[in-house]
Amino acid sequence: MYQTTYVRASSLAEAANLLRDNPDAKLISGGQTLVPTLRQRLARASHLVDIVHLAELRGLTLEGDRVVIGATTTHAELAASDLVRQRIPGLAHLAGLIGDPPVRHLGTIGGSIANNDPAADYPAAVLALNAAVHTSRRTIGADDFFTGLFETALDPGEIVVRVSFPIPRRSAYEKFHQSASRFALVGVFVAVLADGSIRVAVTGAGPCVFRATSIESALARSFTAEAAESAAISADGLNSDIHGSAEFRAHLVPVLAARAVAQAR
Amino acid sequence: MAHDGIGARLPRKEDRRFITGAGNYTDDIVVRNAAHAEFVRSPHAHARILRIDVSAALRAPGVIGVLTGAELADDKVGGLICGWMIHSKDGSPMRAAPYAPLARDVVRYVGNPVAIVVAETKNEARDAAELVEVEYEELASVVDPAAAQAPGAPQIHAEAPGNTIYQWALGDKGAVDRAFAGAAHRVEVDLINNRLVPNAIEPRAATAIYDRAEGRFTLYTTSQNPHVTRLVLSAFVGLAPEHKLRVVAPDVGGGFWSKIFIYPEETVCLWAARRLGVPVKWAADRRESFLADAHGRDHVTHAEMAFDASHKIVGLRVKTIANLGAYMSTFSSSVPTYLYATLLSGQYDIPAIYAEVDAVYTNTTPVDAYRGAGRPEATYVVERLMDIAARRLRIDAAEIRRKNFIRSFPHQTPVIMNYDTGDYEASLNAALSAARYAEFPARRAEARSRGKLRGIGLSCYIEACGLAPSQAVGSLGGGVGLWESAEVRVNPVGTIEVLTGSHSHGQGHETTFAQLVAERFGVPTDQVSIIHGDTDKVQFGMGTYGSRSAAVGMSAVNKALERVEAKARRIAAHLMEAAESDVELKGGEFVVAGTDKKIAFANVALAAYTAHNLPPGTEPGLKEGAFYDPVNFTFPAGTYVCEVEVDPKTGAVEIVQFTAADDFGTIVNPMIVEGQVHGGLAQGIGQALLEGCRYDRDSGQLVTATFMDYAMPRARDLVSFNVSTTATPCKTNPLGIKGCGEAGAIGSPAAVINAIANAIGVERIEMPATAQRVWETCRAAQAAVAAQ
Amino acid sequence: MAQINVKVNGRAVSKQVEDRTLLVEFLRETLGLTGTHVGCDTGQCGACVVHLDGRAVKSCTMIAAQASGSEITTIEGLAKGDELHPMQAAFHRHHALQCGFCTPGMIMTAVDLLRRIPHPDEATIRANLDGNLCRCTGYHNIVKAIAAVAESGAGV
Amino acid sequence: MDMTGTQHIEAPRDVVWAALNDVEVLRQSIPGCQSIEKVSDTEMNAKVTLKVGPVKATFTGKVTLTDLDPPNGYTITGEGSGGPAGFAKGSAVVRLVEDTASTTLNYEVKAQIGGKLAQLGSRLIDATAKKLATEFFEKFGEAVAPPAEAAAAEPATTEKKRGWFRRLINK
Repeated sequence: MYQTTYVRASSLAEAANLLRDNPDAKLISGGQTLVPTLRQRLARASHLVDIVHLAELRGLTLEGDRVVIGATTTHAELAASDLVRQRIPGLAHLAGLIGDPPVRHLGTIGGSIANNDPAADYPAAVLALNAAVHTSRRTIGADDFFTGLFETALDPGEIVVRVSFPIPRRSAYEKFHQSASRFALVGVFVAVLADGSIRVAVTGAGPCVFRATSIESALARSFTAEAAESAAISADGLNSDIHGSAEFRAHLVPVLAARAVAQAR
Repeated sequence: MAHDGIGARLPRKEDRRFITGAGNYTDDIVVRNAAHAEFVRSPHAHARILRIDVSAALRAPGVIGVLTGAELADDKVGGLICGWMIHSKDGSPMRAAPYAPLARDVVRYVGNPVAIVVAETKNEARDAAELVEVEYEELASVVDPAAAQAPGAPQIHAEAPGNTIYQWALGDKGAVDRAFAGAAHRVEVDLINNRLVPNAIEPRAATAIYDRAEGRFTLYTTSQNPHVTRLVLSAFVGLAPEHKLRVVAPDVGGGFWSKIFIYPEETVCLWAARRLGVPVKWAADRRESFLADAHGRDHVTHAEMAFDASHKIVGLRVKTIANLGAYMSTFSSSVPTYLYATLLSGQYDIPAIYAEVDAVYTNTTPVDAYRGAGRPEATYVVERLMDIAARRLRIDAAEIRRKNFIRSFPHQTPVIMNYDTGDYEASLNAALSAARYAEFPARRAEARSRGKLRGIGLSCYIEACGLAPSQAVGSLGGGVGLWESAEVRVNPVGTIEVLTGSHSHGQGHETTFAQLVAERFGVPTDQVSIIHGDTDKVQFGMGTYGSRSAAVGMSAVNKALERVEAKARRIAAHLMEAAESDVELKGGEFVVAGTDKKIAFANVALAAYTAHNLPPGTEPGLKEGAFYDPVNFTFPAGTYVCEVEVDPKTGAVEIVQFTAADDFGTIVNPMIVEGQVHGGLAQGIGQALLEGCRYDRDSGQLVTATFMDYAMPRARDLVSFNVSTTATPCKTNPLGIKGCGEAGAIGSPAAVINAIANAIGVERIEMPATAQRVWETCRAAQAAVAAQ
Repeated sequence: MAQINVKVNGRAVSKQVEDRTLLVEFLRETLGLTGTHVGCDTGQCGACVVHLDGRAVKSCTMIAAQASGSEITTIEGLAKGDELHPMQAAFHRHHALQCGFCTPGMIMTAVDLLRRIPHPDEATIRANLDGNLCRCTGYHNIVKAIAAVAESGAGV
Repeated sequence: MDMTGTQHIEAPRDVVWAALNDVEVLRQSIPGCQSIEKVSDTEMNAKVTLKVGPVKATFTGKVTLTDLDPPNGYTITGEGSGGPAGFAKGSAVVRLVEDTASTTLNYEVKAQIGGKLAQLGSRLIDATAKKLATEFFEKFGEAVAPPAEAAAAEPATTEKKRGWFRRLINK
């Protein structure tokens, strides 16, 4: 790791100021992606601004018809939360599939969605559930949040504060693990929202999480595993690497969607 | 007294330090004023070094020195060696090119060390290493062994035209040709034995110290054979004569052969410690382990088997290209030859075998032995062929094997080996019954109702262990003898220290070797300590690999124990005024047969040291040494049965049952032996399902250089194994031990692949059988069925 | 430089280290607690697992400064004097270790598992070892040892 | 990794060809370009900073133009060393097809990375190369023929950022 200066932010404003004044400063919450990257010297951080201790980023609450999750909520906390398990079982299940237990004890939802790794799990839930991302400056809808490979709508210095999930009628997540990293080779989140609309989000398969509209339409006609599995996904533009070709990923999307439909509750 | 001799399931004596965090691994050792090393490595697969500028690095904070191949050459530090001479078919010696610890003119693989940076702290060394500027002129590279010999392929070493190191052959070509000509059936297969990275969880590390006053080096290092390391560094690299070089291998976190070889990094650290006048400490990070530890396997093979009308094998023909990487590592030449082709007879009576092996250089990390070393590759060839033959000839996979088993011993194969003993039918029957083989069809049908394809696969492996009779090794080109040494020191109070040239890095020698002493002398194991891994303590040894420690190392201990016992008996007889021939050692006491006269072993020891009353002409003390040179290899063998379920929609393979029935001869500690089998199985199953080292064909870049891309078997990838043993004690060593360390890795890949092929109903699927590969195979199989 | 105030194995420790110091480096190099190991650089192998405020974490995937203010338990702090923790005893009894290098992290993960899930089935045990690699044992006896502790109810 | 793509540009072929040889246009088009200096008509020295997620590396190297076939196309090659991170190479064979007042630019890209980047980032090579190539030709298209409506009217929106991968996924 290169030299850096660690700062434990005492407020969101202080963190934002540090980021504004130091273009090479980086936020650190769980650090489960950032620290290995820094260890490999693939990035430098003039400052590491730790926001994990900020009270305003904590919390896991029911607010009307939404579950609101503080940005520094760890995967383990979310997976174990009775509230989430009861209201959005697919989300709790997803959180319990991320990484491994020690990673889940530190990794946070805010860090994960801000990083927007193409194979991360959370983006699929945020997009499928049509969550709202509340930042230090504004609220960004899920459809607008994830913009590309490791890219989000977040502006420099903008910090994710909490993520607000509307409680769906049903949800489920199916993940096909990449066998080495245990990231998603393909992950499919299926949600039936309160208004009955169906959203299917796919991670791992493309350069960025995306909605599988062909599966959504098929499920709108018939919310069955067979309908999901019969929908075709084109391999064009999907990821291809040593772990899976674009064709294999394209094939897995409807297969996993069908399994998610069967699991959805 | 609890039985803790041979055969006892004794929990390990060494465990306590490991479970409490008190282990003493190389990187745990603190040396005052030690500086830290970082290696600058080639980012290119093949390039000419035009210029190295170390000036900026030298100015960086904390830097003590930056050294390159030029300085290494100035100091006349020799190159690394490959210690086994192989001759080609035409009689010419293998074309081994020089292997400089730091590349000077040309780099030949990604990760090839170019310079060492030594600084006060690890981070300073890493900071400074980034400031070493190396200008390269990129050259074309080749990483695929099958492409390395092609006309126009990039030339890696001037010494090896066509990148061919040797073209070796074993067996009677004419006999095989005749057998094939007259055969009723022939089957053939093309196989790739996938390249693996050993990945012991402890990365390699070294701490090198030079004592200027004494002119003496000490090297703490992650080694499976410290004496061989010392021998090579002394006699070939020429860093110091042996008496001026102490090599210590403390607790070592797994090896699987990868910590046998004498590598550039340890060598350079030792030299840098003298040149820079500071102790130098280095520990690889995992990415470096991927780049710099010798890889394993990497064979491309075409094999054919011929059968007569009654399904008896009449001939086997094998052609293999073995990738040895960019330089020839310590034992690399022997792996695809004498550790491979000599096992191609498997458990079968095959009258004629002919194997040709071409070894090639490529622009990849050097390849050497990895758990099993040649024998897994041989088993894979034979057992894949047997399965394909069973399928083609429409007979049961177990039956075709049974029909061809060797049934009388000793058995001379057409490929050098002489099997002393075995009962292959017994292990096959044990495995089939434990695996409920007969009931498999019902399980398959049940799985089908769940949409899963269930398959079962067998593998009847044999290996040659107990490496190895020195004279035989020498006649085949080996540069060293493969005996083992031991010394037994009985202290005046009767406690015993056993010094062995074997090295434990997980095998549990501190327990099993003590069990041997307990067995012979009736001394509790807690009064025995096993000392190993330090050239200042143990006079010489050949180390631990090839499942040799029990069969060879323990036989040496046994020999020394016999000598101790003989002297102790002489003293005991004298003390009890009895004839030596009437005195026997029983339960820790010497007794005079037919009388109640007895004396405790400890009292005899005390008498030996007080020396007040010894038989005339007897020297004081009780300490004996021995060297044991095996007269033959040992031949562990067994049958593995793997059962899988394939999800045809995703290609996911689940191992649902794995059964092993092994014949290891005499077993010292069944608990430890089972552990060895479990670990070997995990590595073999890993090879079959998950692990595959990949280079980019165009650029020669290593693209599986972390655990993010190289899939290591995890707990959830495996099942609880169903292991058992049958026994035909080895006839060529005094303890009847055959060895157990590698069997799991040798026998299992074929069992897994045979099971998957059986599930899908195809002949061929490559390792690793990843989800994508399995899915594609399922799809092709379905398409083929649909087309019919 | 960062000021690190932590309680390690019950002992308060206060040290200044470079900000870039990893927690595992702090434990091994600054405090000499070499029972915690480093087996990879990408957070997969789990040889470095320690407990941070009672939860298993990878000490190589955290800088020491992040841990300041916390309580840390390493493998060295698990036994009560000469009395082994039940998980340590089970690893010994069931031969759940060979080379011992992954063992400290494996034991710390196993203890954490049984604190969260006192009675896991075999599949749950295996799934909870996703973050710990062992190259020697094939996990067979590790799973057995953890199951035995769970059965005895002595896990916590 | 290999990929092909097409960029439609509302400008005549001669204008596009000239822009392909214009250092200033290249500077605006190369993603993360910090500086570019002309050494000759066909060779430039460049410094480029690439950021992919948490990874950030600065490459110094050169851009060369070969197989010049005015005004039909050329091959543009960039190769640079990212110091300890490794190195990256990319080339694009560019063919211009005139279509009355506009031009269709077809490209065929090859990319390669080496050293630490390849060892650690193999899963991202393809996606990153596609992203960079698409960005390069999009920016190039915009530089040659800015969209008709005033660019200022459109804020730096999410929609715009989404452009490149939407096109790739196009679901």
